[in-house]
Amino acid sequence: MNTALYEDELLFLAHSVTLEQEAAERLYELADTLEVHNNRPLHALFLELAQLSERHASDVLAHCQGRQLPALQAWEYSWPDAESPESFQYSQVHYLMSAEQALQVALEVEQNTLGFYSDVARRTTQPSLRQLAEGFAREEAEHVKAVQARLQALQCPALNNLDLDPPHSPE
Amino acid sequence: MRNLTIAMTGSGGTGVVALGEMLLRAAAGAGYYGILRKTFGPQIRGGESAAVVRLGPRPLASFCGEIDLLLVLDWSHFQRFADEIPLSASTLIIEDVAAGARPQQLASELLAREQGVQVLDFSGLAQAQGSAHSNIALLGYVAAWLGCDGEPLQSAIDHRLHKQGAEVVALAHSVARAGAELLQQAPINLQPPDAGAAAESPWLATGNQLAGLGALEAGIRFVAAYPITPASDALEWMAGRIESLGGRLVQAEDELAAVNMAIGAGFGGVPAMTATSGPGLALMSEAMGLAVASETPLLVLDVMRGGPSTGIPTKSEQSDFNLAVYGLHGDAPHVVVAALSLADCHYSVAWATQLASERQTLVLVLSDQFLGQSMQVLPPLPSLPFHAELSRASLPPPAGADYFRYLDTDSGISPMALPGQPGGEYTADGLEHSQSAVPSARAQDHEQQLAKRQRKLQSLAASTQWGEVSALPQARILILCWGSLFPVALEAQQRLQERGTPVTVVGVRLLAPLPLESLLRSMQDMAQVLLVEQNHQAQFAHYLQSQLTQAQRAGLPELTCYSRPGPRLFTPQEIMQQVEGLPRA
Amino acid sequence: MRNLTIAMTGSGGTGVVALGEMLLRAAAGAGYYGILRKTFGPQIRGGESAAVVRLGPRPLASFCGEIDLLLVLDWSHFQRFADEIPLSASTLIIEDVAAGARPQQLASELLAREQGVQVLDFSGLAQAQGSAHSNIALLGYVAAWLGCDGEPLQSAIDHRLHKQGAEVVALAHSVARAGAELLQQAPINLQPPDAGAAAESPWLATGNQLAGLGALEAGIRFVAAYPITPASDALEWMAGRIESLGGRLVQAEDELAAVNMAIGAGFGGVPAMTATSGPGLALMSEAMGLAVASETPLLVLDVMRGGPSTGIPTKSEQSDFNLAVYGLHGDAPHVVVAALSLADCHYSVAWATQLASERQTLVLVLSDQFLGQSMQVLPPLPSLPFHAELSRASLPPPAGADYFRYLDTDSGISPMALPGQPGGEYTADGLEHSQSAVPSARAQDHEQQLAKRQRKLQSLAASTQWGEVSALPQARILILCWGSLFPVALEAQQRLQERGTPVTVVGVRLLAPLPLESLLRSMQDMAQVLLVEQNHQAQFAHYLQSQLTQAQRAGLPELTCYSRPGPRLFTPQEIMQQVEGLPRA
Amino acid sequence: MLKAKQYKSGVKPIWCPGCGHYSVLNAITKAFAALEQSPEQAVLVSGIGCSSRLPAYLNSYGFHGVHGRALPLATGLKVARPDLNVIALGGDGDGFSIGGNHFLHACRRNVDLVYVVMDNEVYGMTKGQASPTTPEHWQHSKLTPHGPEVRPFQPCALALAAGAGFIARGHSGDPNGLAQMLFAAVKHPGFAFVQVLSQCVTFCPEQVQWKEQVHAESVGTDNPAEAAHFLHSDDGFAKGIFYCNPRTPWPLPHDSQATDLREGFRL
Amino acid sequence: MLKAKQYKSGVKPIWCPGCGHYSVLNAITKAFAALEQSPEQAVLVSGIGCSSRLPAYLNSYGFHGVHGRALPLATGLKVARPDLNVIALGGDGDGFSIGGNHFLHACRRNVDLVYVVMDNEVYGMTKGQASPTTPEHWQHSKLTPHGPEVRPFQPCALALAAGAGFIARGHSGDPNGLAQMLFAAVKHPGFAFVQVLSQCVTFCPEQVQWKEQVHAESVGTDNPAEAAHFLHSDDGFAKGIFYCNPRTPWPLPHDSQATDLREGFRL
Ligand SMILES: Cc1ncc(C[n+]2csc(CCOP(=O)(O)OP(=O)(O)O)c2C)c(N)n1
Ligand SMILES: Cc1ncc(C[n+]2csc(CCOP(=O)(O)OP(=O)(O)O)c2C)c(N)n1
Ligand code: SF4
Ligand code: SF4
Ligand SMILES: [Mg+2]
Ligand SMILES: [Mg+2]
Repeated sequence: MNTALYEDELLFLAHSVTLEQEAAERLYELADTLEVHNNRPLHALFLELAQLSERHASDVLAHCQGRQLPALQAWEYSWPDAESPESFQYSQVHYLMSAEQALQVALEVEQNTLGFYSDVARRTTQPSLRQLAEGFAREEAEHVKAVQARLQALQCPALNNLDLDPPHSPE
Repeated sequence: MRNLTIAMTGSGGTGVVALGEMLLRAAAGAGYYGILRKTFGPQIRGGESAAVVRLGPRPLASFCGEIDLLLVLDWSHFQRFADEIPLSASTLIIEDVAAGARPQQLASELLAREQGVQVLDFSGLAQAQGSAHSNIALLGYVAAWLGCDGEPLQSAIDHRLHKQGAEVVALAHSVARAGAELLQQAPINLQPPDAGAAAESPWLATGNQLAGLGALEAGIRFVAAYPITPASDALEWMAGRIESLGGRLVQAEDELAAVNMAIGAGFGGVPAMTATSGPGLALMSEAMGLAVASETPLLVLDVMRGGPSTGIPTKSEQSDFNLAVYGLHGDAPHVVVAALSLADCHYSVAWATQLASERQTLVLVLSDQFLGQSMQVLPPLPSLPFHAELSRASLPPPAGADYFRYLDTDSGISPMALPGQPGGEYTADGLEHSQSAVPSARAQDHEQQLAKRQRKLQSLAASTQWGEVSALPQARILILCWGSLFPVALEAQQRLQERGTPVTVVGVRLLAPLPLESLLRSMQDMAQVLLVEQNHQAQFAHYLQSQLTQAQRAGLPELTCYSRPGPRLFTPQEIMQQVEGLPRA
Repeated sequence: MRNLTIAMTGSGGTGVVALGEMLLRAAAGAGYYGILRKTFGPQIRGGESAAVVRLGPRPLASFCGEIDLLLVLDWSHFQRFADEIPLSASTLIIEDVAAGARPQQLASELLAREQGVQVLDFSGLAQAQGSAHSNIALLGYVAAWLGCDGEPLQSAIDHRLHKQGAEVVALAHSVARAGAELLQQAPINLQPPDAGAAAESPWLATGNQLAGLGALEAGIRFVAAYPITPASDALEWMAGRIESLGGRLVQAEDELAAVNMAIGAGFGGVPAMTATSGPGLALMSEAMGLAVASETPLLVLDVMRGGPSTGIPTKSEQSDFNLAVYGLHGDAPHVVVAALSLADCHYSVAWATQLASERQTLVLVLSDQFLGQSMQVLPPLPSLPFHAELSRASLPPPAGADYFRYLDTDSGISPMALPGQPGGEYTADGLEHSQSAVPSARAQDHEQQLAKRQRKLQSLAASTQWGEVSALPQARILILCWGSLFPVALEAQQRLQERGTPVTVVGVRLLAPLPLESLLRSMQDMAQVLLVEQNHQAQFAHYLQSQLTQAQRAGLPELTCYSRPGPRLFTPQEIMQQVEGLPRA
Repeated sequence: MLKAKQYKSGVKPIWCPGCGHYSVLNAITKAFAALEQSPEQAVLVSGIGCSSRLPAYLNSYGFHGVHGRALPLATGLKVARPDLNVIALGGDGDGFSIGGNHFLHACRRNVDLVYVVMDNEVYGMTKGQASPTTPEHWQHSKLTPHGPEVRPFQPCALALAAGAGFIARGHSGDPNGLAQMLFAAVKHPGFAFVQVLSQCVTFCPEQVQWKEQVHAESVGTDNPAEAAHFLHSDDGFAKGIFYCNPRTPWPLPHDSQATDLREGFRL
Repeated sequence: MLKAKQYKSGVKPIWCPGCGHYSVLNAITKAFAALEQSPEQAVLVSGIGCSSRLPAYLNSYGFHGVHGRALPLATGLKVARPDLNVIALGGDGDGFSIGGNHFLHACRRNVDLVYVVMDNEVYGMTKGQASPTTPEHWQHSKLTPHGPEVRPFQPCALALAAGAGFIARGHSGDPNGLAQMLFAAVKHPGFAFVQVLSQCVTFCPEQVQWKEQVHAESVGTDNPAEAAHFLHSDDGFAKGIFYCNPRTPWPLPHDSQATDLREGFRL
């Protein structure tokens, strides 16, 4: 991981903006996907999560007002993993996914993000950057709680949901 | 004799396809005959899907336009099936509470109907038992109404779920039971179809499987495969069985390889085939010509789908006729056979297997997505007298004597030596050749071989297998069709008779060489001939015209052609409408 | 108006083919028109070979059955050409002393003829000058007889040999002179053909070259090539020229690649083609369907040879008709054009080039080995009004507006955007699609697009280019033909008229969609129609029948079909014989 | 300048949720954003398969051709229209089974194209039969119940032997790295081959484990013998640009004067 | 026991005098003699080309198929009739251009066949166009007047990358050496590929020089990485068995009990 991120506030902000925007984009995309695959509850859930992410993104953007963020190519970001921590990995999605499974992944994602912000806050030597990162981390901790709350609120016991329908061959 | 058609819709994942299959199996267990058709959206999984099951006391080989009962697990994108599940004012609709919003356009129509929509809580029933499978609850409910919710239903569930373990099966049984019990509180306001006395252990099979059975039983011992919808499952069915017969299936790198592999095996004396659909058949054209010129037995099964090009891969159409009959370069006579029903996939393919070996040439069998992928309950099929074994007559003389691989015999069939036979050595060739298999560009050799290759097929036109005739004595109207439209036409015939219009139906099995005399005989005393087929250009109709002399044609009754493309299923109703629209003679 | 046919035979190394070419060129220089055909044994080099040159005062586009003069450098395997060089009692034969033994069977016949065999020492003449080229001596001798042994002969020799250096050329000139001088001592007992006033700088060309010219002049700027006899030389001719026009030729790895490359270029808006023969055409079938479904302009030239399979690659036949017209899977209407003469290779290909772009589809041009590889002296061809440039009408609307690539227009032709145009972005597809180019399996979209693709071709049937009619006012017999048989039929017409039997000849250029109205009009007042074609199965004749309604057919005169395969050249004589054998109406 | 997501068309993918191909789609849009690609100047050309459905999901031009023929289609287009950015793509079945010959010859011919193969070691679209890259003993297809029992195809080693000048392997789990690779591939003059491990969750759910198996390699060399050595000992999960050795793309320019086409016909 | 010449049929070759293919024919008869091959148990399968005319010149069974498809034809035959000795053969155009895909997949599939390619770097039969192995700057074809301008195909390197277990190169100028190679190739279990430099005197007269250029190499190894290294630095004129690494040929035997085909249809 590129350590410049720990010292450069603008670079950090660029990361934060992208992280939240990509999260929103990905969640919208998943919502679309599940809509195409007729998983209506999950379509709705992902839409909701996407809207939430979009709000986070505009919150972060608010911090950048008037500042010229560096323009980075997709691969110039320094994420701890291959993708930004807010990104749902495609391979974690299934067409018969339950709300519980989706929220579990969402939780993991929020926790990763929290980890990302906390890590920057811990490592930076710049006080203003630390303050910023700690602020983001606090907000993120709220998200984590929110997702946890939603998970708990899920009343439904896990149902046996074997996939009975065979895949089909369109071409 | 009451038949009934039940449609089920939902999205993939709601198990509507599984529902259809289990329902058909359970019904079969209780003495029903029936047929099942599945339909999907473009997604590989989880797309909107539908199953249509038709049940009745006699074997059913076709569908009809009327839906009697519609079971809805999920309304999403129901509109996409509008063509395939046409609702009428009398369609009874039962929906699950969780089925979601009714399609806007439909909603108002539904409310205005005489029959309302019955909403029941199948998902609740399932959930109460810890299961997400509202389809199983629904299955129990409908099975109870059909009277097959006892052992037949249980074994249908077992058959489908036994690989998932005892717990899953037990849960399903109990959800189904809950569904069945619901019938008492919420009876279905429709009389169930009549059940018959189904045959001793009836069969459940798709046309593709039966094609595979016909091939293996008639002696196919080599299959070259390249997957393509809707032919793959015929290949897959054989893949699991051919080795136990001492044969082999090779998955080829493409269709060019597949067809050439089959030719190689055929040259070696091992009855061989490949199966494909339109795009693959097009790729095989060049090598099919090689089979013709080199006189190598070759069986190709074409399970037709919507064309042209990639077209509509999952829907049925009869539009590869032209390619199958005419699609080789040069003068390349060969045999084309069309399967006339699901059961006839067995018969046609078995016959074709024998023909390929017997006539040492390319035999193409046309099936289609409807035949190939629909599933039918049918009486056990008889064993057939067809076998690919080369007759002794076609062996070469003993070593030493002169052997002419391409000898110009009266029958047109020449003795075919097989590698390993001493004295029979020759080089098979796609170049024009003399009788002794040496390449030749001479007019005399060319004309001799062209004529020989045509002659050896001509006698086929008189074979009793040329087609099926369902004649009614007073009929003055003939419905002429080929392939999968035959059962549809038969049903139209029956209904027309009920309305007082007797018609005769002819289904042509042998498309090339065309059994012209038989056809002329069947048209002879008719006032009208209606030709039906499922493609845009009326391909068979034009072919038929092309084969008639001016005099023959002049002697014929008026020939009307009703031809339209897929993907809409052909129904008896539309044929009846055509018959009723014919100018009175 | 005397034409004369001179045949030359020898083995590969005796230079008999070069002799034929130089003779034609020299004769052309002296005001003769003529046509040359070469024939080879199966060897690549040194095999027996023959050249046939026909000369006369007017453009000659066909051969006839009679050989007036046979020049023999080598008798080896003469029998192999028996079909192509039929001798008659009046054939004058001149042989070189070193020609070897006369073929046994022939020898006795020759001795019994009225005309003897004149033996001359051409090899001696050549050897006397230190040359092995008896053919050049023979060339001088015949040229002198034709009266073209001056400048025309010299420049023909120069044209042929200049790359070999001045010494070789000089020696050839002097050997030729010696040959010419021999004529004084040994005159040819035959009157030379009439020379005419040939056009100002006549052309010498093969049909393949003229096809290439038509393509490039009409705007083809991309060629994908895979070599195959007899199409390769069309490709080779273009290869040397297309770059100077800013275009490109790619040698592909196979025909599948070739046709797809051409489709790719056509999608990019660059007029594109490929050329092949039967086996290659068969391989292209699948992708040709893609051009139809995706509505991409594509021109495919099929130079037909003997079939089926590898068949007789070096001989002419019209047996790819079925494959060309019917050989695609699904309902795939497309255009098929046949070149009616060598010169018409230019016209037909140029027209086809325009059609492909204009109708956004596959246009197949049928030529054959006879047209493609014969060499003709002909008047310079006019520039043609055909060009592939897309008309403005087919451009998409400006960015922002809704753009439907597959819009269902009245004409059936939809606006075609080209990559690079903003606002026109779409994905071309072989899957069935909606007007907006999105894949669709709905019946309504399928029917709409099928109908649109057919409709956009229908108006073509009325185009003035549909065919050529050579009518005689009192004719009551029609000779109907297509492709390379047209010039043969024209010659039959002329000879029949001389014998007092006026006939009308129609050559069909547009095979699909079939110009039925024009055809019916031409048959209207006839008592008899004779259809001639060069294949075994009477492919066009059957097609024609298939397109006629019962009523149309009933109204027609009797239709007789004379159809036979290659490799024998079709002659005016055999057509005349057929006409004379027609039952008198 | 467009953002990545602005390169998408409105058409919603039919891919199964979880399919690796989504991520390839995103990587392409990211590479396009970085390239400042104008949509109308790019053409995506594909064959048939789940992966080959991709072109419709971008707002560039596209051609969804027939099975196995993406490369010749793309070759014809690029040679005829050198001004366009032409990207061929498809699946392992499309590219290595039926399309294998075109793959070899495209590597040799070196036209300035990018070829992306979304390799899921299976025929997704036709319900999970073995493809050339399927492991020898994978027994989940009814067509080959004992497994293909044939050695898997080595796309990168073959590309090298066939003469490709740019050879890379990416993973759908790393769309940013993949975007970077695609960026480099587009910039590379001549034919550039990118194999992408892109899981099929429906027929090979085991492939979600790939993210644990891939490992980045920085072998990038321009020496064919070295690259051959590496690729012949590769475990199939190395990720990176393995070989990059640019040469002038085909077609080479030639001097050619205007010719009178009719000249040669005159006597 | 038959002598070499007793394996010839009476049909006289149409090849040009001086053509390298004569010598390949002789080498085959010599190998047959050494193998004590009974003629009726051998089948020679070819495509189209001068080289592909060979089967008719032997008194074994033969199949002169269509262009480029010798290998699938041979594969079908051998799988169906494992008792036969099946030898596929043809030219460089037939095998590497139109037949390239089958070549790759035959190498992978490892059916017990021998495949002999008579490589003259040209399409002889169709009058001398460039083939995949034609040198980049060979300008003697009218179809490619500037030369193919494409790197020649490396048959042995590709065979290796594709998974062939026996890879050798011979020269028509050395029919005895070639006979020995063919003998070894027939004995090798699984797919064996033999490239033969076989001059076309008509369209590439320069190839008569090959006899000065070939040099014997005794690299024979069973290590793919080593072989790859060698073949990627090869000048194309090395002669010898480069790689030999037998594995069990396809199809592998399976236990399979007799099945009642009709069983599964009963309810
Ligand atoms: C000529 C032809 N043969 C076969 C098919 C059937 N087919 C469609 S897609 C496909 C395989 C696709 O596999 P792959 O390219 O790996 O793509 P994936 O679906 O795995 O992304 C096949 C065999 C076809 N459409 N056309
Ligand atoms: C489908 C098809 N395409 C093209 C041809 C024409 N053709 C015949 S042989 C040949 C090339 C032969 O070259 P090669 O295999 O190298 O054999 P050689 O003659 O050099 O021995 C070609 C292109 C054909 N017969 N069939
Ligand atoms: S079947 Fe496999 S490859 Fe196709 S969309 Fe689904 S996951 Fe992707
Ligand atoms: S053309 Fe070449 S390959 Fe063909 S026979 Fe002659 S020398 Fe041999
Ligand atoms: Mg795949
Ligand atoms: Mg060669």
